[in-house]
Amino acid sequence: MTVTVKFFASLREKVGTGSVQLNASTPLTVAQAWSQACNETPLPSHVLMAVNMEYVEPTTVLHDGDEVAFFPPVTGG
Amino acid sequence: MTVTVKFFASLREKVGTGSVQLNASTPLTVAQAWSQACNETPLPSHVLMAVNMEYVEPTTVLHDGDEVAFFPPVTGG
Amino acid sequence: MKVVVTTEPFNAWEYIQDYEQQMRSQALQWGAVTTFVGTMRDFNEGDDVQAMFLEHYSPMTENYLEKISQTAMFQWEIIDTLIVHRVGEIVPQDNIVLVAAWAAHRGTAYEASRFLIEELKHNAPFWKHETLTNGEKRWVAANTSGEAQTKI
Amino acid sequence: MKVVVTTEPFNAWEYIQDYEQQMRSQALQWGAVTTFVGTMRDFNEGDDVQAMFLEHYSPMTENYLEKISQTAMFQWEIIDTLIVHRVGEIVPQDNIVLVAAWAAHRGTAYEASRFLIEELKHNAPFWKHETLTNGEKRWVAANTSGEAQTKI
Repeated sequence: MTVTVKFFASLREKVGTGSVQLNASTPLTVAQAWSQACNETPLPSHVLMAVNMEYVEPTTVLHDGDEVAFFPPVTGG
Repeated sequence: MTVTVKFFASLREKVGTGSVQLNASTPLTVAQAWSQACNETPLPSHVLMAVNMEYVEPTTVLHDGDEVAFFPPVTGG
Repeated sequence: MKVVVTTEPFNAWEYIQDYEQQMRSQALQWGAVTTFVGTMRDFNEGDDVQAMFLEHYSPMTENYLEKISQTAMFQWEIIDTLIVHRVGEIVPQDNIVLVAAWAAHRGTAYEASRFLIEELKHNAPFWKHETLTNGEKRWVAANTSGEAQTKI
Repeated sequence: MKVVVTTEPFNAWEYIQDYEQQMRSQALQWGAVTTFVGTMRDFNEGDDVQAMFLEHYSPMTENYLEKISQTAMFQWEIIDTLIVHRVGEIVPQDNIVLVAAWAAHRGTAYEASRFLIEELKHNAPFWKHETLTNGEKRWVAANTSGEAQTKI
């Protein structure tokens, strides 16, 4: 399966890219997608995450074609 | 002493006048001013009152030249 | 700080905009403004209302609105307040009241503007007298929740 | 119900006025509207701020704002809601956000509009990136009270 991983704001700067494609032979959770995209580091506790633009938990399982996004706490308004 | 007594809204209609002058030889309280202006009836509990345009209690003592006002619960806004 | 009691119809949004122009020198200090606008509806207590007369006790009304504005300025860290209230003959869709509070933070702006409208509704000497479409006239009576109800 | 995320500066009061014109057919139903406007200040955490870039995650942002608008419509008896949020390059005094809730009663209008701004501030995917007058650039960090604070 293939998923798109996106990073926003300060997280995009730290990771060094706004978007990567991940390929996996077995289903990935959101937390596993983070680790695979970020050099096997664990998912930090303050990071927010969404799949197909809905908030999810780290244990959510990804499907082929999903867009998973990671971003810092929001500061709009 | 002389005081001006004013009535507003539904109270003005019930009393039948918007304003009366009261003359008294001894100091009056607000409640006494009501009774003297309103045919010796007691002051109803829901009526609001002000002296010189500040809210007061029925026991407030009036002074010569004061303007005392009686009115129903307010409905602005 | 500004309090206006007027017999003239007013456009709430233009009023706020004009007031902000006047306070432009302070503009960079504020970050948040909460406003409330109350408009006359064409029904009340299940009856069609054609018009309303808003009586008030001048200048006690103006004094009272200035007093609560000052209280708000002391009680919260707010930058400015604006209260506009209509009196006299009013028809449905007309604005009755506008309240605004400018502050550095949204919580303060919300609390101060809510305080102003609640104090106004519960204590400012205004009285509504409705004319129904069927010709009947009646005083609107207050209830404890602060929402106007009609006493026939 | 309307949600707008825009790179263009907007006049909050004209926006509300225009929106009310569009909903004029419903006009006689409402009696109360509470609005909140958040404006960019020229200081933050004791530093002079020259400009800001507001990043967002489109269309998750728009989806989220529509979702909370619908939640508000279900949760309270409100007639309509409006949310406008600026993104991209912003300078001090520009409006950042406008939230409005129309209802039959003031309590409902206050609660619904407060719900919208709190949900927006805590969960809508926007991020502020400041440029200070001294040239330094930094991300603004959220704090638990919901008031934006700066992480250097």
